[in-house]
Order: sequence, then C-alpha cells, then structure tokens
Amino acid sequence: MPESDSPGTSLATLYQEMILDHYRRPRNRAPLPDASITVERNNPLCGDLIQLSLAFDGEIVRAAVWRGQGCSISSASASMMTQAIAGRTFGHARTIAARFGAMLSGDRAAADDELLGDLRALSAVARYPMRIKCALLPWSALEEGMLGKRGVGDGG
Amino acid sequence: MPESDSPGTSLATLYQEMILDHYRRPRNRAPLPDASITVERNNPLCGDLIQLSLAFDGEIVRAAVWRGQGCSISSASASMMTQAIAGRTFGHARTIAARFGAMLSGDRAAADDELLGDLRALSAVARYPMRIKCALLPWSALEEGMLGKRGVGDGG
Amino acid sequence: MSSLAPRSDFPILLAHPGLRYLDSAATSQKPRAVLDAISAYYSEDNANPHRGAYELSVRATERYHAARERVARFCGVADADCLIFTRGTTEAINLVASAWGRANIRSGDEVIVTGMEHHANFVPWQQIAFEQDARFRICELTPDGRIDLDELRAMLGRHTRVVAFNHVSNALGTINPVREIAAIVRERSDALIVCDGAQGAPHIPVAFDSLDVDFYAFSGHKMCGPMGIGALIGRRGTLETMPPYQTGGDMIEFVLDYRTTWNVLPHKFEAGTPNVGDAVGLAAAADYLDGLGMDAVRAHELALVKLATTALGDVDGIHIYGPPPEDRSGVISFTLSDIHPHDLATILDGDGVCIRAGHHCAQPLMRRLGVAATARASFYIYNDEADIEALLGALHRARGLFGYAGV
Amino acid sequence: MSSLAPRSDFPILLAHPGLRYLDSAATSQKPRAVLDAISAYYSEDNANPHRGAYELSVRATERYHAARERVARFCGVADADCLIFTRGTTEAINLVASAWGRANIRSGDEVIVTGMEHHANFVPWQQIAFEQDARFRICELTPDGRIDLDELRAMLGRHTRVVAFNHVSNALGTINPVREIAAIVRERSDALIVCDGAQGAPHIPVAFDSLDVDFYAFSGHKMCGPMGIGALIGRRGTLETMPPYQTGGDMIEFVLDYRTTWNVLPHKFEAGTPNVGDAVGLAAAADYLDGLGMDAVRAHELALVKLATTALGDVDGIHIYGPPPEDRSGVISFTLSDIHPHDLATILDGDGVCIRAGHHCAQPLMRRLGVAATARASFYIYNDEADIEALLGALHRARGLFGYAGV
Ligand SMILES: Cc1ncc(COP(=O)(O)O)c(C=O)c1O
Ligand SMILES: Cc1ncc(COP(=O)(O)O)c(C=O)c1O
Repeated sequence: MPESDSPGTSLATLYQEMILDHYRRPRNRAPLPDASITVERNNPLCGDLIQLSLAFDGEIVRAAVWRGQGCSISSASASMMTQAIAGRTFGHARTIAARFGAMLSGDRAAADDELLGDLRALSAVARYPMRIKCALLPWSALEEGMLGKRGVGDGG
Repeated sequence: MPESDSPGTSLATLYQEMILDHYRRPRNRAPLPDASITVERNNPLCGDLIQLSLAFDGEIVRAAVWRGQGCSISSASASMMTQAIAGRTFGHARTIAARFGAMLSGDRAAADDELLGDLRALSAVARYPMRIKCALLPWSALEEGMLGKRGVGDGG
Repeated sequence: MSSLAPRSDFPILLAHPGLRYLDSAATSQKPRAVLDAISAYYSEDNANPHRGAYELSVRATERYHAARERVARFCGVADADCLIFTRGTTEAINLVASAWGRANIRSGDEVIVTGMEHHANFVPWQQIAFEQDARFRICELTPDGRIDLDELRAMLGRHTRVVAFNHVSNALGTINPVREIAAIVRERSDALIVCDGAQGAPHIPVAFDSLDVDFYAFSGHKMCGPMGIGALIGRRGTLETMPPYQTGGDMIEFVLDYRTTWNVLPHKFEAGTPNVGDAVGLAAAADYLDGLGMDAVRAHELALVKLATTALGDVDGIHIYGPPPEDRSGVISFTLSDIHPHDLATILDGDGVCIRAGHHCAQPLMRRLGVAATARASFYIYNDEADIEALLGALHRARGLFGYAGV
Repeated sequence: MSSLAPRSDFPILLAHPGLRYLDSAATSQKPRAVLDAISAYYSEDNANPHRGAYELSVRATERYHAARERVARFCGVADADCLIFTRGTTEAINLVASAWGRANIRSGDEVIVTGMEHHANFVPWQQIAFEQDARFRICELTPDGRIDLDELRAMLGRHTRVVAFNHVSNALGTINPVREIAAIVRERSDALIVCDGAQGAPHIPVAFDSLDVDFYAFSGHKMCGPMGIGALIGRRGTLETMPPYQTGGDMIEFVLDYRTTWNVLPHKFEAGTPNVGDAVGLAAAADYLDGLGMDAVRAHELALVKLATTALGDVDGIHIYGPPPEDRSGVISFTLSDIHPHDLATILDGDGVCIRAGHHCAQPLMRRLGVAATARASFYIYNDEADIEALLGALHRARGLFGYAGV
C-alpha cells in the first residue's frame, strides 16, 4: 500500500545507517564453543533463521553470540541485542527485552528509554506490522535461552 | 417452491389412481427362480433400491419380475415396466424404453404414444425433475440386463 | 409465533416469498451480513495470508486470524490455536480418524460409534478400524432414539481407543448428554472422545472448554456461514503430539530433501492456502448468531419443535421418531401412512414447503428404525408458526392425494 | 501496454487506486462477476445439493453440476465426472498421494519429484514414500532452472511408481514441457504421472485430455476464483479403481454396519456437503478467463514478463533466476545486491508495489539456488506497464536507501 505520509522519510528511518551497519557488519556473529545453551528460532513463513548461543556465569549472561540468515531487521536486532545483554544479569536482560517489546508495540516512552541504547534505532519497525516478527525473532530465542533463570533483582 | 399454475391439478396428475394402484398392488413383484439375469440398481442419495430379474427365451424377454423399495414413482414404474416388456422381443423392449425416456424428457408425442400403454400415466413426472431419476431407476436396470442382447428388428 | 431472526435479513427468503424452508439441518440459509462480509473481504483485503511482506497481505492475515478468534469465542475455546479450519465436519472427522487414528489405533483396540451417527461420523471410524485391524463396535439405541448408556457402559474398557458420537442427531434431533457421556467414558477407559457437533454448534450454546471431549467438529454452512468452511477443535496436547493430516505449504517448518518438520498450531493442520474468504464469512455468521443469542436460538427452535410435534401428532397415520420434543433440536422426523417420504416431499414442495426425505446420511440408523427413509422437517431462526401451518396443510393435502379421508 | 482485463472489473483495484498488485502467483484478485455469482447463488438457489426432494435443492444440484461441467470445459476435460472438486491444489495432491499412494506404492518402489516443486507437490510424496518404505528421489535442475530431462531419463525405470512435477514453477516461472516429460516417463516406466497445475491452469491454455498425464491439480483462487475451491482431474480408469480419500456423506452407496460401498464418480471423492458456492464462483472465473481468451492471457503475461525482464535486467546488482522470459510464465524471481528480499518487499510496499519475498514454499529449490529467499513479482491479466514502471522505480529507491549510487 502506498503510505499516507512521506513513505520516503519513514522508510529512511527504518533503514537508517545504524541498522544497515549492523546488517552489513554484524556484531557477535561467531561460534561460542563453551555456550551454556543454544537456541534456534525460525520464521517458517519467510525462512529467517536465528541461532543464539549464550554463556552464563552465575546470574550473568557472560557472552551472547548468534548465527543465521535473515533480513536487515532481524540481523540488526540480533546484532544489537547481543551487544546489549552481554555482561548483564538475567534481570537486566529481561528488562531490556520487555522495553524493546514495548517499543515495538508503539510505546513512545520505551522508544525514548536510554536503557535501550542503540536498539532505539529499531523503533520505526513498530510502524511496519509485518516486520515486527523479524525484529522479535532473536528476542524470542533469548527468552527461551533464559527460561527458568532467576536474575538479580527479579521480582519473582 | 410453490408451483406457478395449479399445483393441485398437476400433483393430482402425478399421483393419479393408476400410479397409486401400482404402488400399492405392485405387479410382478415376485421371485424368479430361473432368472437369466438379476440386476440391482439403487439411488444412493435417497436409498431407493430396485432388483430386476429377467428370464430370456431366445430373443424374447420371457419373464420380468422385480423387488425392492422405493417411492410410488419408482415402484409404479417398475411394476408397469415389467408388465410392458414381458413376452416382448429385446428390440421391442428397447423401443418402449426409448419412448419412455423421451416421454420423461418432455416429448409430447411420446406421452401420447399408444405403444407405452399404461406407462403414459407417468408422463407427469417430466414436470418434476427431481423425480425423473425415480421413474428411470428400473429402466436403468433393464438396460443393463439386456446389455449385448440383439433383438429382432434391431437396426444395429 | 414469529421468526427469531428478521426474515428480511435473508436474501433468499425475499427472493422466494412463498418459500417454507424446513431443511436447515441439511444446510442453513445465509443472512445478507454474511454474504456482504465475504464480498467485502475480496473487495478490500484479499491476498494470500502468512506469505506476503506487504500491507495487503498483512491485512488478509489479520482478517484470517481474527476470524479464527471470533469462531473460537463462539464455541467457547480459549486457546484459538486449537481451532483448525477445515472444509466442514466431514473433513474434520476424517482428519482425526486418519491422522490420530493411524498413529494410535492398534490391532485389538476397539472403536465405538453409535447407531445414530451420520455417515461422516460412522464410515471414517469403520474404515480406520478395518485398516488398523481394530474392532469396530456400534452402541445401540433405546426405543425412543437415544444412545443406550447402559450398553455404552458395558462396552467400555481398556481396549476402547475411540468413542465417537454426535452432539445432536441430524436424523432424529436427539440431543445427547455430552458431558454425561464423556464422564462415563473417562471413568471406564482412556478412549479418545470425538464429538460430531454438526448439529450442535448451529443450534445449541456450545462451550468446548467445558465439554470434556477431545475433539469437536462442525460445519459453517449449517450455521448461517458459507459452504466450504468448518472447524475441528481439539486439545493442545493432543494436537501437538499427533502427526499432521495433509502436507504442503504453510504447515511446514523446514522442508529438507528427505525429511520435513512441522509448523506450530494451528498451521500444522492447515496445509495450503487457507480459505480466508469463507472463514471471514463464518466469523460474520458467528457475529450474527451471537447477536441473536444462542440461548434464544435454542429457545426458539424448542418452541417451534414443540408446536410442530403437537400439531403433526394429530395427523392420522403419522409416526414421529425420536425422543419427546424437549430432548430434540429443531428436527421432526416422521412417516405418514404408506406415503413414501419422497412422494411426501414432492407434494409438500408444491406448497413451497421444503423438507428432506431419505436416509439422511444415516443408513445404519434407518435399519435400526426399520424404515428405508423418513421425512424430516427442521427449523431454524428464520422459521415461524406460518411455516408449521404450511407444513400441516401440505400434509393434509398429501393424505388427500393418496386417498385418505378427512381432508 | 495496458492491462488485458479492465482494471475496473476488480473491486479491490478500485478500492485501492495506488495498488500495484504483483503477487498473483500467490493468489489472484477477483473480478466483480465472480463475487456476484457467489452472492447470487446464496441469494437465490442455495440448498444442500444431491439430497433434497424439492425444487430449490434440485436447482442447487444443477448449479453444482453445471459448475463442474464449466470448469471441466475450461481445462479440456470431456468427461466432467473425472473432475473432482477439492479445496485446492494442496488437497488434490494429498488426495492422490494418500488414496492412490497407500494402495499402490510398495517397498522398493521409487517416487520421483523435481528440485523445483512447491511444498504441496513435494512433502506429500516425501511422506508417502517414507510411509510405504519407497525411495524418494529428486530430479535436479539445469543451471537455468529447468528440469534436467537427461537426469530424469536416467532415473526412470521399472521401479518408478510416481513422477510428480509442476506444469509451471511458482518460484521461477519455468514452464515445463508437460507432454515431452510425459512421453519420456511413459517410454521408460509405468509410473503414475502427477502434474501440479497450480500455476498452469490460471495462466496457460490447458487441455487435460491431450496432456497424457494421469492427474492434474489446480486452485481456484489463483485463477480469479474464490479461495476454498480447486480441482483434481484424473482418468476414469484410475479414479474408479483407486480407493476413496475422505469418507462420509454423499460418497457412499451402501453403509452396512461393518462394510461400506462407494458411490460413482465424481461423488466417490467428494465426501460431505460440497462447496457449491465457491464452485459456482470458480465457474464464473472460468467464464471470465475464457471471455478474455486463455491465449490472450498467456500473450499478455509473456509481453509483461519480457518487458519486466528487460527493464529489471538493467538495474545494477540484480540477479534474475530461471530461464529466459519466453519460457517463463508471468513470474520474475530475483535478488538485488545485498538487500534482503524482505527489506525489498517492505520498501516496494511503500510505493504500493506488492511483491512476495521468501522461499515461495519451495525450500528445496532455494537450497539449490543457494539463497534463503528471493523477491518475486508475478503478473496477471489486470497488470499493465505502469505496474512495471512502479516496480522499477521502487527498486531504484531501495538501492538508494541501502546506499547504492546512481539513483
Ligand atoms: C506450483 C504450486 N503448487 C501448489 C500450490 C498450492 O496451492 P494451494 O495453496 O492453493 O493449495 C501453489 C500455490 O500456493 C503453487 O504455486
Ligand atoms: C450430524 C452430522 N454430522 C456430519 C455432517 C456432515 O457435515 P458436512 O457435510 O458439512 O461435512 C452432517 C451434515 O451433513 C450432520 O448432520
């Protein structure tokens, strides 16, 4: 559908330099031989595939790396996510994930939340419903990877 | 559907005394121990069932009897049919069958054809498309019963 | 007594003012709202769902998703992923008999159906039992046309693998006590319980989640929806552990050269391009029926069937099958003297009264009733007292035509 | 170049004036005539066919019968009883793989498909081969995306039980030489030949009776018809000797307690209430397409795809898959530099250009092409040169957004 207002601007926001940079030079895209857990997530309807490996150290995500194939949105999301959570407690990682999810559902406050750091570059995805799944794919893997992990500061 | 003109008259023609008489006192409804062939025909969508037994004598249908269950139309048709063909040559039976079929497709001349005798009482069926199958059921059995029989006077 | 739904909501009743449509158990008529919903979908939102990366396709996907949620809500299913869209009841039951049956029914097992089943809930079980070398058993009926629960109790045991029965009989109208039957089965066996709801969902409030059956199937076309759509509802655990039915697009996860993995529910059981248009139509039908209120639908049919049973009961030579009207849906199945049901239907049609005559896709039941066919009038939301009067008048005419006195 | 069909015949194109719908290989849009035919059926003639003894039901039966004859005529089938209505291609192929396959494929047999099949013509064969302990084999493709006929020749032999291939590839557009392939197969084996015509029937004149394949399957929704309907065409001898697929109402002759016999063709393969509404819609679609002329349809698509291939071929970084446009249907499958097809589709959607991105339900093919996904534009009767210009413009914009020069 032709967009109602300035598709150009909107798309330029979606595909801003930060996203393309993470797409073309993905961070933490490497094997992790001593991974505590590896989770695979795919979108069977488009073929996108993310493999996330996490190494835990007590209550901390010591390392997070990924592999897979996907569009710029899912790749940038995975790349930034691994940056954002590495070295963080489970509780912190969960908070980031929740804020990220809120941002994608259109929560303006979340889109301004400093906590999200670079991930805010993905805020425009909220306006592209068919791409939200792409952005969330690595986070869904993260959720499963941390399943049952209780983090410092977790309420319950 | 309500009929456009005088449903009463039309239905009274369909269910005229002759039909009801054959329905209630079916002719040739009996076993035929020395049958040359027995053919079964059914209408799976309504459950009507006709079993037709024929005994042949050279090129003649010596005897025709039937059994089965069905509505007044299929029963009367079977009853009258067996009367009409018993003792006739294959060729003659086929001619009757053809005229009967023509009558049911609405051929006025056939409906007046003396050859059909009592069977003309079924001419009103032509106006009830959903009942034509009923009237034809025994004839379809006859056709199979005579398959491959060459009758006197058959053109080819 | 007037109709529950405005007759003017139904284009076909407007097109044929004299139509006395008493064959809704075969298929229902459609309100304009349903036809408009289908047209609107194709005129505004049509695309292949799940597959596109453009907005129109997202809209089609959302319409399809919303239709599933809507229909799930209609029949009391909280977890909408457990509602699989099928072509109708027949396909839904075949799905279970084939996919679950082939994986779970073994030699020596027993598969139980009842003597009142529609062919759709009889033949698939008969065939899968034969194929798996299991024993096919038929639970007989009481003289007034109910499932004989004592016999069922006696049949059940550790060999029982499946118990399949209908919620409501299409041929008799009998409303079966689903929860009671389920309790009886659960107490005596580990059998899978499959309920054919083709005549349930359209006529009675259904709350699947509280029925305690494993599968429930129904058809859209019998509940004001279009043909070509229906549903199978199952339990997540059962659906997730059983193999898929048809394979192809949409239902896969990975297709390797020599191995394939399956998508999640509900997609796993919906191979190929989904029927979004008709699903949207079925959702509109659910809106329509819930707008009337399913309790009101049931009350309306009950009132009509009581009225009809009383009125027809006075006709000389009539025989009405099944339990008393309180325990029947809006169905009245009967024979009249020696007038064959087909002849009856033709004569009634002359007065615009549409009833069905035949075995009602229930030959095993007909054998048990000792008849080849019955006549069946069935009521729905657009029927009214005038329909019953027309039926009665036409029956008297039939008697007259067949030479019975008193017309 | 203008569109072949008036764009104003399509309500959705009127509703969305800026829509550049280039995803007809996924599903086509519907002309008003088709939507009207469906509404008119439900508004005037709706009843359960085959079963009623009243005029309305006879009319429904006749409408259904006429729809079958019409669709049979559309695809060159003289014996209309050999055209089985299914939900679509996927169900049609599952029917053959399941009903014919279970009865005929034995341990040691070989089942051959090609590397370009849609999952609907791949997974059912893979699964039935596995189930019957047969060998599943994949005939590879030539570098330009055709079936490698030399390899096929070499694979065929007395063990070959089935050869299944598509008439036209949905992912590449390749038009396969059906008759030539059939001749190759017949010469070297007794295999059953199954042709997936999902992308054939909508786009190319099809005369089943002269194709020399055993089965041909297609979907209504890809040829201007509604979703929820399609067809399987078979040969009378094959259909008559194979067991039924789904069981239930309409498809039976006698249902005895422990045995059932089957109805004649086509009913034997159509269990349950048929989808008359959508069959009538599909017949209207056949009317519509024959009104344009299927030769004209093919010529129009060929002209568009040639134009598009030339125009897109000049875009820096583009890679187009499949054979030259003369041997393709109206499909152009491509990738552009390092821009992921999904991103491409999103950017194009900004200009109202709807293309599909992904594996196109052909993961085995994607592996062979060495990509995870392609972008695919596909043309139909309502597309015109302006659609191609819009596509081209949007591709340039995508390059710009991804930082490629020359915009
Ligand atoms: C070549 C091919 N085969 C099979 C199918 C499956 O058709 P359907 O989804 O309508 O069953 C499609 C389209 O999705 C196709 O393009
Ligand atoms: C009780 C019952 N079960 C199953 C069916 C089959 O439904 P469908 O023909 O819509 O698949 C019907 C109606 O025909 C029915 O009344």
